[in-house]
Amino acid sequence: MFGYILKRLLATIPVLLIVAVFVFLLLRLTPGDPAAILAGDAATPAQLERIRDRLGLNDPLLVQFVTWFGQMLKGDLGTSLISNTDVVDMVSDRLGPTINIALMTIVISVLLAVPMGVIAAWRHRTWIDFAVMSFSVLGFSVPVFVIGYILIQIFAIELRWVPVQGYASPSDGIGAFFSRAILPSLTLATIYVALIARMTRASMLEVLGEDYIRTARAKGVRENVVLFRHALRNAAVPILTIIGTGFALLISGVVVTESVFNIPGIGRLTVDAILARDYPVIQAMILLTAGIYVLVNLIVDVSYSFFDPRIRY
Amino acid sequence: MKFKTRDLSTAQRVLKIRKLKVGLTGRPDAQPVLNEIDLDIRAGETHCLVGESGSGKSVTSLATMGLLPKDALEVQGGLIDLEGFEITNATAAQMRDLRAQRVAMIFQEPMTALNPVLRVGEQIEEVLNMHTDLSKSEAKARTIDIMEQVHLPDVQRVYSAFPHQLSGGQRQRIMIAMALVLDPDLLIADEPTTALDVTTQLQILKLIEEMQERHGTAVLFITHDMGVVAEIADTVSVMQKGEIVESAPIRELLTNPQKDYTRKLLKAVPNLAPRPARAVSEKDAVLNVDRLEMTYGGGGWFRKSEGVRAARDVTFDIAPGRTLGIVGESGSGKSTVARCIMRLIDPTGGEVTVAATEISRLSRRNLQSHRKHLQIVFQDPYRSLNPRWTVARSLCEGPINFGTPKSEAMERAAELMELVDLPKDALDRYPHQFSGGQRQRIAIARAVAMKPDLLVADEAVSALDVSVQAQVLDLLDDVQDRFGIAMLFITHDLRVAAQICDDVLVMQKGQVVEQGPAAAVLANPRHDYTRSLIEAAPGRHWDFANFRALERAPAVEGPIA
Amino acid sequence: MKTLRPNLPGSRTLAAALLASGALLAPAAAPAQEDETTITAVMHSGLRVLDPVITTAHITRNHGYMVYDVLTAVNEDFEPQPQMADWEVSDDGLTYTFTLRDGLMFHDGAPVTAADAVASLNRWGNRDSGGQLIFDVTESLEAQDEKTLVWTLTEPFPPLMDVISKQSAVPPFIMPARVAETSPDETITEYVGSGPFIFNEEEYEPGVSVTYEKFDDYVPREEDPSWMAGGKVVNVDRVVWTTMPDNLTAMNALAAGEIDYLEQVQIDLMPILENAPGVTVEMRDPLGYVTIGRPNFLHPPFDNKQIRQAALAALGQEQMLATMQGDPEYYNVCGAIFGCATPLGDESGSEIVTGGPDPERSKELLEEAGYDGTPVVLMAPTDVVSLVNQPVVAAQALREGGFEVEMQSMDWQSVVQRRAQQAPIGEGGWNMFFTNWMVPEISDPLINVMVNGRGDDAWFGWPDDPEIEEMRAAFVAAESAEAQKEVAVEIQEHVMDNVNYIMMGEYLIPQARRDAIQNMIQSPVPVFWNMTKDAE
Amino acid sequence: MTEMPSSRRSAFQVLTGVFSLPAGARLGAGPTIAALVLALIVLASICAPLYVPYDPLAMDAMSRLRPPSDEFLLGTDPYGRDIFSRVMTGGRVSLLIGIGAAIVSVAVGLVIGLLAGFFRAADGIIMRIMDSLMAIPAILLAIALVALNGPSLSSVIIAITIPEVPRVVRLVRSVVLSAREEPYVEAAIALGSSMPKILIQHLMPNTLAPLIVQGTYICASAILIEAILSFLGAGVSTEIPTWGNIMAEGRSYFQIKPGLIFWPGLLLSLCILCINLLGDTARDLLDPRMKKREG
Repeated sequence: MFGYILKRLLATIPVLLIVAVFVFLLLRLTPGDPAAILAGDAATPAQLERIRDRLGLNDPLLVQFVTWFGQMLKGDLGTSLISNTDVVDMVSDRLGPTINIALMTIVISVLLAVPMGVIAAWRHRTWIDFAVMSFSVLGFSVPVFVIGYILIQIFAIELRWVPVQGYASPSDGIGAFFSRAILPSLTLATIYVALIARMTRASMLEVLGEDYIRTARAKGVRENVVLFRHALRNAAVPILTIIGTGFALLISGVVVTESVFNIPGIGRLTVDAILARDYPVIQAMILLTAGIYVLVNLIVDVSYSFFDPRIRY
Repeated sequence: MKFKTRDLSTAQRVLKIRKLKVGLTGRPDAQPVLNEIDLDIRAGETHCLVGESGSGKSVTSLATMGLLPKDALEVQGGLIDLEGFEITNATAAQMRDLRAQRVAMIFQEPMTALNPVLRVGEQIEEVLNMHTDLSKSEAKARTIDIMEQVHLPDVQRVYSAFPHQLSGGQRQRIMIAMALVLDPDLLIADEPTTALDVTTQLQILKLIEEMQERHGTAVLFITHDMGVVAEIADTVSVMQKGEIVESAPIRELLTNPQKDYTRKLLKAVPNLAPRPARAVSEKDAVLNVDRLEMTYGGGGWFRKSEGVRAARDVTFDIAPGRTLGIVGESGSGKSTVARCIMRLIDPTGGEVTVAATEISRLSRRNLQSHRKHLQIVFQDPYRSLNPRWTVARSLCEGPINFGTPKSEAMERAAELMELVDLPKDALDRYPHQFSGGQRQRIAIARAVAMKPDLLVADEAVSALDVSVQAQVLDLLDDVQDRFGIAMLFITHDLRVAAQICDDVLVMQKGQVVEQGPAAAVLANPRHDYTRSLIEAAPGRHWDFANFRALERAPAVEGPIA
Repeated sequence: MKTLRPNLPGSRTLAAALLASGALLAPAAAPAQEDETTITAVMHSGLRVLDPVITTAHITRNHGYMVYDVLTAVNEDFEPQPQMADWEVSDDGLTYTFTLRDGLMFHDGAPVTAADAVASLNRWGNRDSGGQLIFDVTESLEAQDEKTLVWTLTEPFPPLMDVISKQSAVPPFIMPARVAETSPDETITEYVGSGPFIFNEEEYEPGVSVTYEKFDDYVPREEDPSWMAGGKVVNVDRVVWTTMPDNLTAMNALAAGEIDYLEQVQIDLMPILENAPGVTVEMRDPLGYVTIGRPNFLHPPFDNKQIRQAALAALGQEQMLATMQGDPEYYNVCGAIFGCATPLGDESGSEIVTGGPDPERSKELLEEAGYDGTPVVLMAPTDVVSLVNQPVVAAQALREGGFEVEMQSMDWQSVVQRRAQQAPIGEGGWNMFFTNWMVPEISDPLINVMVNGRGDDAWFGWPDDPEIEEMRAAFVAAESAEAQKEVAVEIQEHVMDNVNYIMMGEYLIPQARRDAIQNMIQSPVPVFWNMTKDAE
Repeated sequence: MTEMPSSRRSAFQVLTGVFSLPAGARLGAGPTIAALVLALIVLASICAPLYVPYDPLAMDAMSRLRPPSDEFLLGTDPYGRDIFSRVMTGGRVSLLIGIGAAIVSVAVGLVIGLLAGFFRAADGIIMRIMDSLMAIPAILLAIALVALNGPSLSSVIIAITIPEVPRVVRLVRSVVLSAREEPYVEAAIALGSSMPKILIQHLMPNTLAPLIVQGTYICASAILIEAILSFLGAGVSTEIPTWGNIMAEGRSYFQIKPGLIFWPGLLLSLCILCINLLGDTARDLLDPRMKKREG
């Protein structure tokens, strides 16, 4: 088991390395010059050149990469070209909101989606099934920000139940946190629910066709027990898988949601950084998100064995 | 051979099926799947339901359990009376109540029939929790007890094991325990031993019989294997296309079948008497296998086994026109040998010489040209032809690979269709338009099209019904005579081996335990394993094809291990 | 990282799960006490650069006025006034003597000395185009004693006070000498000023929010405040600037009372605020902004004067401004390159653009110039609200005027980077882009970088225009306001003829505040001194 | 991801399999309607130039943000451009992006996937790279890519495609890996067919059904991603109207002019809804057991 985890952790190293190289090259090829951004309107070419030198933007790519990578291994992600602040601080400040929203979203999604999927599969080809499926397809079909705006319009502006925007960390009080986190989470949840519900249904349908389900029924087991004790656990693995891979979707969603609801999370940080060509920040963020993604999926894989004894590492 | 001859006419009737009609859901006028069948089973009776695939055996059992797949099948008439209780119009709740208490069922695939994520103990106990209000401890005690009754080893451990940690036989024992824990009056066994090796099959049959005697249960036993029927049945019903064609006590049916279909069925059943061996040819061997060895290395995400020795020190050769059978139970390594010879996998040791060329170490490219010397026919007729290709294209693929012009290849294909007696127009059709037997013929034709020196038949008839099986075996025989092909015949079924092989080679756990002329090996086996195999073969004393006992009963008489 | 607070609810609940995770990861959040007054303001953009000398970004300049103080500053009549210092000019106009007033103190408690001022002026002079002009003629700049610094010139520079008192783009903010000694090419890393507010470094989140606290030891002047001059009396304890992804969100937040102040209101959206209770929409800055188009003199087609004129003819202010602003209340057709409401403002020769568009005239000019259809590469930012419209409108107008136009969309930072490229079009060059200035940033020939004609050393577009350089020299030399004005008019006419840049007119941006916010002074730069906040 | 121990299909499953119709057959009206609606939208978009009353780029400062009227069917946007004309024209580009992305990513993914699936040597490297690509959130990658080669139509399509490719590769690869175990493939080997021949003639056809399905999903999500990119300021140049950048431009007018988001949003959502529905139907019909829609 631990051997396996170790193995997997090692396996992530090349992945992250490739990501690092990829992102690094991508950025260096991107037009956009932090020096020009720093220098501002009145800058002369000479000044630009001096600033580029200072930022080390004139060194050969390889040199730049090695220096950056070396520092990164030492846990030093550099300092933002634009704001001149330490990237690690920036990120750690911004991580909280995103993680919290993401967690809340996942919890909401799973609580909603799994029962939806199970019922849809159980009542296969009935109106319930149709309703669930339509909803989930709809979830894929509406842009996140549109959903966001609609929710704001209804709950914040018309009903005034919750604030229009902003974020409060749970340490400022649960109430404050929830009132601000609920709309973003719901916004994000729509697509995630759709995804998980679909997969749950599909997976359950497959499982419900299995022999051991028939066996259970032949034993005179009650239907709810058949669904949740016998079927769901067997259907779990693909569901977990989708929760894992869907995490990428979640991150993408976060980027949008954060700018709709004005949440100071890593999503906005990254987009701003990209638009401002703030290389160290972009590199750090993409590596971080990639790392998180890989980690989440590792956790997912490991959790398989908890649901399915046949899977042992 | 002794049959059961108990008279059960006085025993109380457990199941009474009358004019039962089952058809496609919502399509009452379509060809019914069960057409007005009648069936009676009495307490303590074992009633066998035999028939070829698609004859409606399973549907009958599912109907009786009230487990017909709703969106596919429905009862369209008649009645199923279980001790005075009418099942066909019972509510879901009533049925749940009935199951496991008064009627229980065990299934063909013990692996898939047990929930892989629940401990087997729990799965048995669940029955008790559902139907009784025993306390946790009582329930457990009861479970342990029944598990002991079905002779599971080390019950405490098995209790908390997961299905995949048990052998096929043990799983089936669990299924039986689960079915009988509330000792129901009727036990339905749907091909319970088909997926098991002969030796295990024998034990399970014994177990069912034992349990039946202990609990006085009536058993509805569904099978396609006449041997099994001969071993266990009191009475037999023969099914065909959703109808019961004949129903009689076992001896009567086997000695004096009334209906043609029954006769046809029985005639097709091969018996254990070895075929008369063919003259040993002087031509030197087409295939020499020398100390062949195959070890599967570990690696791969989830393969726990580091280096399984699937085949060890296998040596034999085959002369043109002769057939060597490799027999053994699953996991004995017989298929591995076949795949090594075909170079579908690369052997880790030894030599394989085909048509005077050593091929076991040839590179893929160099191998190409030697492929035509050896061809293979696979077990599963449904997967061995590309579903997207016409028969013609499949037949021409090989020859064209070796430079035969298309037109010529087509002509050849046409001839071959005759050879395997399929209509010419079959060439333009697709595999799914054929039955399993026909597909297997096509597969054979495809192999023969290459004019190979060696034909490997890997369980080539195992997936087929007996009647079809017989035809395909004849075809192989015929082909062999015609082209003098040497044949390597892989099978787990001794009867089949007896029918077709000149020589037999018995494998166990990757090793050859005995080899020699079929007659010798089957008539007086020297190795215990071979002997146990033969002794386990059900109905081996009976010559079904001739409706009489086998005068020269193979192997030693006496109590079966 | 913040540590978990006590009194957690049952650890099984979702709430707790989130609380825990959240609290563990929550950025340090210092909750404000009830009794202190905090003003939450949404500014026009996020603060990312903290060095007001190194960039001309308005938000950074505004930050500068919060944290730092200036020696002198112009009032709303563009007249230099003493702020930190009084000054005297020798009769020959060669020696300027500044005397720091009493009570000036940095946020770290150290007194402000003449030495600090000298260091700060030097660094500024290195970056600011106006400053560079002065230092070209500077004999010496030194601190005579703690409070006095003397600036000696080699030749008279009459507008010196105007330049160092200017409000934008880079005013000479006074920093401690140790900070001011930072190379002018590197951003400062210590943010200590002597201004009315203290920069709270802990709570600073680049691009998201920045917090200022009242500097209790700040000694304001007696005079009433006027622009950056006069007494800077702070009546609130904290000022928090936050950014909002879009104007709509900000407005809703203001309407909902989640924020107190919104620096820029998108005209079209004003209806939302107008019927919101407790909110006032108003003009803070009557001068407003100008929007301009800048041709690239290095490459065809705009290396040809006649074609530049054609462009001028093809474009029309009314059309452009109306598209940007909608409501005529908030724009002002104005051909004066120094702004219509400024002392130097004059509209001579601008009819062609104020009256425009005149596609026919444009076509004629192109005809005469023998325009070969070389496409005009027009850089169009997609992500800065106040700049998206101009290129779109311009592209349309130029096409109607007979131009081939290739509008290249990109984010603003790409524009900023591309406009610095002198390379030919094929290799990442450009022909035209648009930008905005605050009127005080273009109000005279020394401040206005677009009338710089020094070729490669000139502002992006690099016109090599000796004539205009002579005129600017003449402006510098001019003794009297009248004389200056005359030169200014010449320059105006020259620019309209040579099309150094295209004045697209003035526009105004209203601000919005909760009614509780009172006594905000009128100024191009939003300032938070003098401002009061009543309990709502 | 983890391979599951796949249970052999037992008599029972075959039985039900034989008798039950393909799921699609019972979805009834759903797909039909979807197909019609989609066809309608596509047609309307393609023909847009023929019937839209105004040039979608023609601005009129004097008639900005007009309410719907006979003159302007859906009113005008902040540039005084006719929203109706823009929305209908925008459809073309959005659909183009969707279909473009789908075709490109499927084509590229198919090739790479076949190679990975068949040549063990290449497999390791290819999949590592694919994993890495998948680990980078699609949106971030796309934004960066758009920033890289400017918000032209092609670069947006590329930006959307690249993150999709790995999923296609995985799909193709898994299909190939399972198909190459099929006896008929082994038979082909025994018949001396060359690897390329087997790859193209025996294995590739297996991937088509799942690819068609995957393609529809990619098409749908591409249209969606384009919108999101525009929203984040990294979309197609506003000179080329798309549903996405019309909405993006309209975002801040949401309250005073909901039409700017509503109409393009409605068409876009409808469109994607239909494509997804058809995708599901196709999946049910073509391959009931293909349930994985890689996130």
